[in-house]
Amino acid sequence: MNSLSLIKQLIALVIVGGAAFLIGYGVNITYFYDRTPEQPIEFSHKIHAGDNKIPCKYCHLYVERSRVAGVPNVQRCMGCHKIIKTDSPLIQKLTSYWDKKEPIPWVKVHNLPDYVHFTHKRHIKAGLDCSLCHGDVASMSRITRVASLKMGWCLSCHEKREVKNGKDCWTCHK
Amino acid sequence: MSVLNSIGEKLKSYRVPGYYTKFDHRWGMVIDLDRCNGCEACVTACYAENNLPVVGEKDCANSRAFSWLRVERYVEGEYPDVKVGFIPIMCHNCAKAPCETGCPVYATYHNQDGLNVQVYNRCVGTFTCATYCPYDVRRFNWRTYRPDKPLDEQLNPDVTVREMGVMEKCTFCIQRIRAGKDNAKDERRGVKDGEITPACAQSCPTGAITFGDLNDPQSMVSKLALSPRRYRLLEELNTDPSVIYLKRVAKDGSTGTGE
Amino acid sequence: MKRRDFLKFIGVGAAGGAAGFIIGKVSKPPGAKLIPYVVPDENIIPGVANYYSSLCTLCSAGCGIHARVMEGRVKKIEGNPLHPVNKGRLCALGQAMPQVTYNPDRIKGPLKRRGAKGTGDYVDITWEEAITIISKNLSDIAKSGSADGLYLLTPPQRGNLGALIDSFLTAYGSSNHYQYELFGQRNLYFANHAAMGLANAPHYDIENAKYVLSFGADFTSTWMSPVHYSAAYGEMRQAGKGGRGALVQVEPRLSLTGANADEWVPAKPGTEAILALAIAHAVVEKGWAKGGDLDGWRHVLAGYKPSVAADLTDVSEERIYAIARAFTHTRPSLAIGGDGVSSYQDGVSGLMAVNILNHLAGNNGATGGVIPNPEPAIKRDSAVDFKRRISTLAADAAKGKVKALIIYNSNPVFTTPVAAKLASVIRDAPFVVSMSSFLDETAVYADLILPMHTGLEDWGDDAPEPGVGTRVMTIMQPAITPYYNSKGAGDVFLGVAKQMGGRLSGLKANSFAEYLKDAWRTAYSKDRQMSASALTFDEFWEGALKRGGWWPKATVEARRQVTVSARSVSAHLAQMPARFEGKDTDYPFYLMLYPHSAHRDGRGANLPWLQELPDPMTSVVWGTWVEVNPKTAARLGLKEGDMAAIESPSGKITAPVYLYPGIRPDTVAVPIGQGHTQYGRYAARRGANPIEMLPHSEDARTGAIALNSTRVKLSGAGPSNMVKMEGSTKELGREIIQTAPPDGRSES
Amino acid sequence: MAQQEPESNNLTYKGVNEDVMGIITRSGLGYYLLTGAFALAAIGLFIMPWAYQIYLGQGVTGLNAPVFWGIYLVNFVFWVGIAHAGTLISAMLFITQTPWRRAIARGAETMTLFALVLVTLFIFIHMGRPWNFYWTFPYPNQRQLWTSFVSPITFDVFAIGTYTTSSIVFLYFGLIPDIAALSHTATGWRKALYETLSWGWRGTDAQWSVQAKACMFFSAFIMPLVVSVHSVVSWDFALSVVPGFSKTVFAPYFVTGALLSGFAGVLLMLSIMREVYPVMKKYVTNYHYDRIGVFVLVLSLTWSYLTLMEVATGLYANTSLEMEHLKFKLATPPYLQLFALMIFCNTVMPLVFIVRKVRPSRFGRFVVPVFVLTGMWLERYLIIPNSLSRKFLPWMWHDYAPTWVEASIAVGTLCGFIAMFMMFIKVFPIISLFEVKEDVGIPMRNGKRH
Repeated sequence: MNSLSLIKQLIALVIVGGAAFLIGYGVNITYFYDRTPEQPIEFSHKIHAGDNKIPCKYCHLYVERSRVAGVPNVQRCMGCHKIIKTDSPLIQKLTSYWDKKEPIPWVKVHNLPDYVHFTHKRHIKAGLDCSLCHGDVASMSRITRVASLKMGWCLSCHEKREVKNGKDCWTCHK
Repeated sequence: MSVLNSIGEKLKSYRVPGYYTKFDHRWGMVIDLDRCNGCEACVTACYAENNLPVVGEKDCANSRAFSWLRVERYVEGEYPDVKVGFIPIMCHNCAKAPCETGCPVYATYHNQDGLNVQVYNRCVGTFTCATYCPYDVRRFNWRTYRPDKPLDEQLNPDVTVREMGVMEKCTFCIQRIRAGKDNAKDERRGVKDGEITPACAQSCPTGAITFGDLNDPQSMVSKLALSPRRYRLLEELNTDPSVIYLKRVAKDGSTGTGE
Repeated sequence: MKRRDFLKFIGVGAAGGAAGFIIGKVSKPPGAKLIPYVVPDENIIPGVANYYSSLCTLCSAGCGIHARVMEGRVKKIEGNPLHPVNKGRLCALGQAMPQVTYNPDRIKGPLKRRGAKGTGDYVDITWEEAITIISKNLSDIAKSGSADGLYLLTPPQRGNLGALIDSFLTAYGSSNHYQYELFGQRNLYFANHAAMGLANAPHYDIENAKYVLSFGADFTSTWMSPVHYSAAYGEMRQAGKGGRGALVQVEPRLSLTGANADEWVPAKPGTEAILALAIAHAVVEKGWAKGGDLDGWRHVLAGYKPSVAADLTDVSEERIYAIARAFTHTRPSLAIGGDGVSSYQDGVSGLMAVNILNHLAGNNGATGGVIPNPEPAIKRDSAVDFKRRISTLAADAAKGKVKALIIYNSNPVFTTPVAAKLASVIRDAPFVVSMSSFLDETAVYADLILPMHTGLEDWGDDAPEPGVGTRVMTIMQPAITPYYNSKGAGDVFLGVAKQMGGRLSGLKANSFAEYLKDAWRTAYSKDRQMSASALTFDEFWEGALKRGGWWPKATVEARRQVTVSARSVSAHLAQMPARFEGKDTDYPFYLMLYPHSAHRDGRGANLPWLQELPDPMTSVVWGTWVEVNPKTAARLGLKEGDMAAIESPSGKITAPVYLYPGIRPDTVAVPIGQGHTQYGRYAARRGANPIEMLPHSEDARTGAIALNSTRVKLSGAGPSNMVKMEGSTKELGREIIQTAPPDGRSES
Repeated sequence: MAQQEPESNNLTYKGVNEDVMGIITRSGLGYYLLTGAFALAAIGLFIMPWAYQIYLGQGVTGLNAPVFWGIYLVNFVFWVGIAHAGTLISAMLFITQTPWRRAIARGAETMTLFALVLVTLFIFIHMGRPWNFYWTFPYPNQRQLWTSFVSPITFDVFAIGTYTTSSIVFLYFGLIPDIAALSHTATGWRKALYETLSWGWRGTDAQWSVQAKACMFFSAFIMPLVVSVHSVVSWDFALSVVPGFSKTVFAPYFVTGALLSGFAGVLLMLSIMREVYPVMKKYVTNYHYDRIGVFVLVLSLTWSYLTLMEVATGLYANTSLEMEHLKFKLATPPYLQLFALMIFCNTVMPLVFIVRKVRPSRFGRFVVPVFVLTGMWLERYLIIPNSLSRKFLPWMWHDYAPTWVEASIAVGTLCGFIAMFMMFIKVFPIISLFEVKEDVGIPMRNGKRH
């Protein structure tokens, strides 16, 4: 077969390139989403939960009482960091938030769509360990998402643990 | 072949929602038409509780108002012998629901509480359920309805804001049922009668609406459901609705509408 | 294809894919944020709702509410189950409270007028500036020696805010606190005071009554305390306690309550009082009356023989006797005089006639009858001030007496007839301050607009009227921090007092919350019933905040017997049948105005939920309509949905026709509530305001505006776009609403 | 009764090849301009309004609370009906060895194919969230969820899916020998295309035998589908409890109606093609019109009987539900007039086919099928939105009127149908070469009849 003419070849190349671009984009946002987003302060769970063995519930206050676990309020951070490591630049960043009485805009790593009903309370009361879903947070210097948080992931666990009505749609949907 | 076998095994665990043989509860409602005065407080309560959007004059004119619960009024006779009757109608959560057979994707099915639930995010919008519903209680998100800011501040976080193209309906304030069961579970007990109230029953000024578990013979609804005045709407269709009406009492047996 | 070409394609594809991948990575929208509290609130658990007991401020019934609050935002309003007024229930208007707070048209901060009055051209100022402007103006007026030129217009005040306002005015040197509300029941207060000596509204014990004879009282929808009376109605209908109570409704247009009545008596408009007196006549004549002085009553009722009344009222003689018999022989029975009889130029007469009925049947003070209320725990200076009324305000303004006018939470320009000229009073007043959350028809004429907290953001208290036969005090507490830069009315008055000092330095409280607590402390220390409920005031206060107020646990109180004497009543029976503006030849129809069930006097029209709430009797949404009997409409050639011009001697509006079988053929009815020219995006330029076409006719004794004293004519005015929700109202034998005989036998 | 043979006068293999190739290649600029115009109309009237609807939601339609199914569903049922004649003519008449089907079968099958494209499209157009259409297929998924096999909509997915697949396969199997024949004479891209699509067909006995077996198998397979597919479509309605929908007569009623509209569609299609390509007059003759006319007549009479049944059973039931529904359909303007028009179109108009002379006349070829198609569209309109306007609770009775979006999409899809058909003609033979050649007979006999 003859070699394609230049113009036809160009058009074909543009089409192939464009399609590949779209596929690449789609693959990225579907499968390679940012599991480890950058946070306003480089908070290290490794230092807090790992090295210093602070229990999760010390900072994530509401996990046994509410559907949300709750990020620690700035006052709680300052409770220790008024004294500890005040010379570190990161702590000074924290202190500047505290001085301005501004909340720290943490980026959500574990986010669920609006139509999902999830409650931490129920899972903690069922005796599940935080690491089951959140991974070995104690070894993460920057928090990263290990679970897919997709429906199949939820279902497989509910199935394995034989949760009562655990596979009923309205158990988790709202 | 082992791959096929494993797929086969996997498929065995696939769900066909709604085919429960035993139900934990059967939530039901008794509406006393002799008490109901048609004031529509329940309608606004429903709007507030369930994030129902306001569609505006134009869509209202095309019968697209979102009221999951509406109060129908029937008028018989001419002046001066006018008889008026009111009847609040919401989803009847039928045990044999015609809508459930319509849905191809199990967006609506019967759950273990005897509720005819709607999984909003599963809905693809074939309209079949709404067409099949004899009570005309299903409402559709014709557009993306969002309240003007900052009216969205009062949206109930327990109820999702439905997307465009999705069918929705009353589920007896299922978020309250869930919260009630959750509280009971925290206290390691069963749900007590009267503990869970949907927004309409809670607001009803005349106390016409009673809510409870029809499976529990001791519950208020079960007792009221034994009233000689009981009847169910369009019962001849054999939908087995969970909403039971108590007949309006006519003073001399002749006033009031209907037969 | 050549190998080289193939490689080229592979290369381009790979490059494109990689570029897409990388751009997907880079261009990703920022993820959701987690915003922690800086300092945690001990009471708040994110994701868990808190409930605050408070007070519904949307009408004068004074229901107790629970505000459901999550993360600092009100999510829902529910009735307070402990509250004796509404017992956990709530009406549509109350449910819509969050929409007041989060209304997109709320005024976000204090405003000062820049353009001409009425144009709505304002500039933002700070609260300090606003308070300074008021203080300066008031000081100037006081210095010029005309302190009495400060006029204050508010709705009737029953709580400590009223006390604060009154002490402010007294200290300042003015006595002009006008308390106006369109449905303020001034005639009812007057009639009950004149007949029975009651300062407060009595409690109508519908719950225990077995025969309720209501003269135009739409008590399950809008009248007085609709939620309380609806609850009572629900109980009355239950056969449990000695049989199911009956309800007979006398009114020319079937109201929501009338629609639920067992009997509808469509008396001719303006003759309801005659009917009541004829029934009384029949009672006396047949010897069914209770109590003495029968001769006196015979004398008073002499002119109202049922045979004569039958012609005037359009109600047959037999029916009058039948009602009289049922009313006196069914025990307990109760007659209620509502807006239907009190909205004439001589509304007091009708209410007097109803009082006579209750007296003759022995219902006053009896269970299931009219129960006098005890004195409220908050002592007010004056109950209802019959001297200060819209007409005197207009007259004072005409004389130039009004130097400054402060209008709080009231929209008189909308709720008074054009003929009352309130718009020009407010426009011409030298200094007008509007304390309102919305830019309404009145606020648009103000020099200064002070955005008020809504009921969910403010402190306050209330003694509900009518009470429930017991003393009830409700506390309003802020459920959320203010959403906008608004203030509470009490804080404004205290702020002005602080800045002006001098004669106002007596008002020392730092905030209204403090003032309120002090007032309660005083009441607690003086009131033995109050202090009996707790050991210390702090305990009492904590408990009251939690419960939503204070009311005695035991609901049984000593009931005073009240009597109505023939002599005291006869002076107030005049002018029957009622006079109407307009000759019946030119204006063939009686006009009936009634409050829209959700918008009431127009205050709810800016709430989208209520705009979209179908009217219970017509299912019309987003607009006004005029109810016309189908026969009348056919005679006039009007079809449903046709626009009709409604013209009275004093004005003209247009509204679409709704064919309403529940109205007399010689009457048309229009709901009040729509027709706003201002008041936000949902209310403005929607429907028509029928109050516009009323003459300014007041009851001479009370100053209540007569809503039903006009005749109108009707003519077609082209097509309209009336929106109603109903398809058909005919049941077609489908047994949708089934009925049973009263004894509970199931019917086949 | 002696069958009248089709007049295949003086046809030769070569002549047939040339005629058919001529239809494919020889067309003026006007034809392409017209095709382009229809394609543009499809984009402007269908694609763009649809995009508008997907963006803004179903709110742009006239649908409302009780009337959730409007003219999208009407069009859906209408095009399923159109799709039926193709199958009937191809499969049923193939099995019964009816000779006059040969010249028209390809055209009918093509019509089926494109009608099914529209059917599928209308399912998606009427959906609230068409981007989730694949949720209606049972496939392994992380949600571990089947589709509901009791839902008539799922029946539809299977019925339409099966019908579309087998129609494509059936059409393609018939095309293979023709494509191979064409590949000998074609040049340029056509040659490449035909060579690829003919799958190396050389016309060996073995190949012919397999092809014939396959066609026979698919005929037998598709034949029950004619009945089942439209029965399933009717169950979308009949399996509900809605008065006006819940009728036992619906399955045969819909199948009959579908065949009636399908035959009318074929009739109109053939007539137009003959006008455009006079060469086709050699193949589609008065005899064909005669046969189709008889079919239309018989189907019309059956349909009329079933319509009478539908109305009469409602009247006989005499419940408030049935009576109000019938009152709305038969006695309320404008539906009263539309119903009368429907009866005129579907019952009165086809009666002219009783007269044999009318069948091949211009009137019979053009006017009657247009009326029948209109009438059949009206029938679906009077069943679907009209029944929903008068359901159980009178309070919720609301009427329905389509908006410009719905009307535009209805017209736009029709334009798309025509454009697709016109393009198809330019690529594939619209008359089955080998089957017509079977009529012609083998060349040695020199075209003489035997």
